[in-house]
Amino acid sequence: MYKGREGQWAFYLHRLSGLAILAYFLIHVISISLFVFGEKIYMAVHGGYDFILFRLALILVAAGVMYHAMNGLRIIVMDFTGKGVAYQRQLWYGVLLISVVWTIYVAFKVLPRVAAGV
Amino acid sequence: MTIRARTMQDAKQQSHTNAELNWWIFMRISGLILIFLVLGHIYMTFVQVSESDATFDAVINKLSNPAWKFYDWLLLALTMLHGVNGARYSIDDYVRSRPNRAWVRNSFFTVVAMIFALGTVGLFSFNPN
Amino acid sequence: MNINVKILRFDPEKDKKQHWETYQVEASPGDRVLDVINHVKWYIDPTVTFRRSCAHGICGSDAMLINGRNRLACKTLLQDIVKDGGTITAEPIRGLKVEKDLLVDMEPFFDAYRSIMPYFINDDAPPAAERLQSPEDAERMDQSSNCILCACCTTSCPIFWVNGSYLGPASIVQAHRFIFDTRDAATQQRLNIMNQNTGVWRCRTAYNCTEACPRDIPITQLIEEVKRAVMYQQA
Amino acid sequence: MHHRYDVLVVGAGGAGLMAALYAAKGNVSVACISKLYPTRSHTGAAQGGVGAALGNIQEDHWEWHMYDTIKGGDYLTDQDAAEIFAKDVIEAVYELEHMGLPFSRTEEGKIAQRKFGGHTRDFGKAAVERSCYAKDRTGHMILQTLYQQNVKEGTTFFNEFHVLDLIIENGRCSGVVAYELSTGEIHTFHAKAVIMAAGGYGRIFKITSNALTLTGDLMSIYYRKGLPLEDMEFYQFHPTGLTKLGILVTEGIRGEGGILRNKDGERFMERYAPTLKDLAPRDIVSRSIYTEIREGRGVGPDKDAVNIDLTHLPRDVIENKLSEITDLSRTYLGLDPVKDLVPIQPTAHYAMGGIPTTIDGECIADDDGNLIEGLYAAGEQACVSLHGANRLGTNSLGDLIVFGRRSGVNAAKYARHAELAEMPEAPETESLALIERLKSADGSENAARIRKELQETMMNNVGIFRNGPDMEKQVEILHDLRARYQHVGVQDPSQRFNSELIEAIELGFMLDCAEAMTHSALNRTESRGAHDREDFHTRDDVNWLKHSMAYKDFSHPGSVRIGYKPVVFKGERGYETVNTYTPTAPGDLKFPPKPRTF
Ligand SMILES: Cc1cc2nc3c(=O)[nH]c(=O)nc-3n(C[C@H](O)[C@H](O)[C@H](O)COP(=O)(O)OP(=O)(O)OC[C@H]3O[C@@H](n4cnc5c(N)ncnc54)[C@H](O)[C@@H]3O)c2cc1C
Ligand code: HEM
Ligand code: SF4
Ligand code: F3S
Ligand code: FES
Repeated sequence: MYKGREGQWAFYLHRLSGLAILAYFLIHVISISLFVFGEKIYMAVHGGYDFILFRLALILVAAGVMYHAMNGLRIIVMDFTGKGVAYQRQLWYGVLLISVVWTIYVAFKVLPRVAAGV
Repeated sequence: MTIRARTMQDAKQQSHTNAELNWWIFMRISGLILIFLVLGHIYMTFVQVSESDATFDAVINKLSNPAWKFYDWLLLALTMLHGVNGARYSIDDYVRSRPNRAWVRNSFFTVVAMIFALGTVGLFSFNPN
Repeated sequence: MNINVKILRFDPEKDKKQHWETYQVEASPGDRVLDVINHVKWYIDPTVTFRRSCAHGICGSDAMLINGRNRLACKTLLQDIVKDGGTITAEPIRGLKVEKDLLVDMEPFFDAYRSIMPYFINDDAPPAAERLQSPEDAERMDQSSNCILCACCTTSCPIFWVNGSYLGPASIVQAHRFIFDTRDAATQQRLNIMNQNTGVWRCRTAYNCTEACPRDIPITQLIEEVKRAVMYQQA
Repeated sequence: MHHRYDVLVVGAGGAGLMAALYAAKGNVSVACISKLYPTRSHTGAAQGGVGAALGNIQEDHWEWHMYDTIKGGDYLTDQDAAEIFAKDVIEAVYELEHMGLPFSRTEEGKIAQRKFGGHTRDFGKAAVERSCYAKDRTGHMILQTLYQQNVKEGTTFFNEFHVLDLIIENGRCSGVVAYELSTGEIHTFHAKAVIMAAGGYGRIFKITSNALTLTGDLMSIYYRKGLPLEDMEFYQFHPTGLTKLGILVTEGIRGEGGILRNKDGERFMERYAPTLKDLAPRDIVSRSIYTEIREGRGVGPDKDAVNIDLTHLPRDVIENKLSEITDLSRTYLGLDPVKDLVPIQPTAHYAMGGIPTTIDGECIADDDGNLIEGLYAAGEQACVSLHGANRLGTNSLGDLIVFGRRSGVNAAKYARHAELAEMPEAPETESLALIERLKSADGSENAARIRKELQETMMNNVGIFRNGPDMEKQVEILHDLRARYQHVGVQDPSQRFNSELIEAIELGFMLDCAEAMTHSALNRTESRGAHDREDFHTRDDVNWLKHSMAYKDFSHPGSVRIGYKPVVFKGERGYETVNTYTPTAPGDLKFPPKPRTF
């Protein structure tokens, strides 16, 4: 593996998170749209949402979205200001920090519910 | 489309559209808007409430408000365009043989267009009664 | 000190695929990686093949993937990358066809270079003496004109590895050199070349290029400047 | 494979690229063959600048430049060459600017100039700003700019083609034979005119500022044909190379105010050159440094260096105007010129001698000035006798552009009218034999070892200070090395990119250059310019105001016959300049030899 530094990993993660969210999003749209076909089918599919692994994975999706969004902001700042390029490393650490804090917050909110089965 | 410009002439021929520039700008603008839409959506439907609260009735309730309808549709459309264009970048980068690329790209676009149609129809064919 | 030199070897006349070979070399910490590889070639295995010329980082011949990063072998000192008893690895730069050992086909790289019209264009009759240019305007070209076309940047770019049609950071740096030259008259054309699928828009700001440049050119910054220039031109 | 062009340029450094550009303007088909990618040529390493009397900072005149060049060359300079040069270089520099070269600028927006060793105002009164520079990477900019212009003009390049032989029959050159590195194939190039511009041969010395590829190939090829090499005893040691490595620290550093200091911190140049001090010509500064070292005032672990002191200069001068060398000393010595003294020692740098040419670049075949038809040379490898016994800093880049251009223009002019000469049957025979011998030799000797011994012994015996006994010893050593060279065998059997083979071939070329140099130096029993003999301390204008011409002596293998050629004082040859200046009548200006003090 090429020993790139922050920028390389920021890029790979951005791409990976973007594609992952896209995949989730497409599935999500399909499943939501199913209510066109009536409550039975909709609830049959949504019943699956109770599945524990799925709900844990959703935490990851939330994490990915936050990373992608914050790093997207970092990219925009870099694109339009010279300072953004100069401080790209610091910005990336900021992005990671926010993502981690957010993920913990989400987990903190969601995990008890998962455990309680609601 | 992604032909390598070998000479100045090639390059000139290829450079007559602003498509890539426009997409580039679109990614940034849509990204900015999506921050609010997507994070808001996640917060409201996942963090604040449980997924299992998204029952049929709950969805029906929410969508009876046109503002939410618009919110959801914007979310759907922007995310779709933003995500699909992002995926196109990746396809162009990783699928390097020309016939394969055309094939992968076209089938991907078709599937996404169908999902988009499904989503839109879903949103608007919805009638609270 | 004693170090191991691991070189990724490939001779198309006899090998099916690349393989590592390791040589033990006695060296001193102030030696350049190039000295060590030369030592291997001169006294241990003369078939080791690579390019080199100036030996002090000005000709751009000896870009290699050394210990996982693109660098010039002649501008990398052992003391900065290895300890006594340690190992250094040398691989050919990526994204270009390996011809033999550490030597790659540079033609695609120079093709991309040539496609951005890397030459001064101004058809107005020049004055008898020099064209005037303020020191500040001259300074605009300071960073970009420093490029020695070593390809360290382009071959460290994760986009270029997978997508050879990307013109690459080196070409963009060269374009920048002319785009921001107040005396040059072909800015529009070059911006148009940059404004395509294979141009600046493929850059995903991965910064590997900037980290790799042996001339310390802030490449990503220059690419961003070109992106903005294209945008404002079209606006 | 066989190719045919009107004009063929060998070498893609500053001289070769300039020649190719101007030959192409002459409406003939041109190709350029180079063993390196053009932008890898060593012209790119030149830092300081190119000297031209633009007078952008202070009043300056080409006559002053001409005088400095001649005096700097210790009066061995051909004065017609110096006159053409001093005039033409002004326009040539403007032309580079018009090609887009990003020069540094003065406040008014003109090309910036700075002081350089040996360049003075009013015939030696005081140092003058004459060196036009682009930061401290002028050579890099020249090389890039010229390559760019060639890309623009669509010049045909054969990159990584190694020229092995010139095809010369009956005093007429009809092409070259080259080895294609990527395939191992031999190509013959048939041409009406050939311009050689293959650079210097500093690699025969251990400590040198020259690239690993500067091995005197074309000089040796010329010499092997029984043709002369001129003034080979004059080899310049640049005073300031980074210790041990030889990497050049530009003279511009002294032009900007850097000071040489010995171990006591004394500014010793005040004792050797009271007027110009640190900016005296290179031969004088190099010798002064060596004298300091010999007398025990050196610095460093081996006391074999002196310091250059920049610490009194403003940080931004060091960081900006001298960024290149600041980077080099940080990278290689871990020293920061802003606050540290940087240890330097003289380094083998530039060949004043080489293939003798006329002021039009035509190659001279013998003492009487007969020419090889259709063969031209320019750049460091040629000897127009512009630099005489010692080149002034910045005059080489000027040489490349002035005489590169002249040879390009003249070769094209010649090629427009000339017929293609007959090619001999199988012109590649000798080159094939050379390769075959190296591939099949017993291999009991290692090329790298021989090269190392060559470099070390040349450094010790034919270096800055020379004397008869040492050089006679060196003659023996060269005999021995040459005998051992016969046993060098190439172990890499491959056809493609056989760099081991190339290095072995280059070693053969280097041995020739070393041989011509040693014999010429031994023969010249005086001290002049860069040629300093401990056993003949003074300049001897009565007996030695003449160029030496070294010929390979085929009747006694390994020895050299020396002939002579007069120094040109009056423009008796008659000439025209390429530019728009009206030339002064030939010989209007001449500078008779005077003692050389600075
Ligand atoms: C470190 C350094 C700093 C210098 N600074 C200055 C300065 O500030 N000012 C100044 O005036 N001068 C300076 N000089 C001197 C000047 O730069 C050189 O003398 C000059 O660049 C030589 O140019 P060239 O075109 O003759 O050869 P080069 O630039 O050396 O080019 C030689 C060309 O010949 C080709 N070649 C060689 N052999 C073969 C072969 N067998 N077959 C095919 N091709 C071949 C090579 O590929 C190359 O393209 C400096 C020199 C050095 C080394
Ligand atoms: C939430 C706010 C978002 C912001 C601020 C944002 C921002 C961005 C930006 C600026 C880019 C361009 C990257 C570049 O040019 O280097 C990008 C690329 C991308 N985005 Fe988003 N985005 C967001 C949401 C999403 C969503 C929800 C998806 C999924 C559907 C998504 C999928 C992608 C993909 C696949 C890419 C391409 C990645 C690449 O080419 O490397 N983005 N995003
Ligand atoms: S920009 Fe830097 S890394 Fe890239 S080719 Fe030029 S010098 Fe090499
Ligand atoms: S590594 Fe590549 S993606 Fe852009 S910032 Fe450099 S060119
Ligand atoms: S050998 Fe010239 S850059 Fe390394």
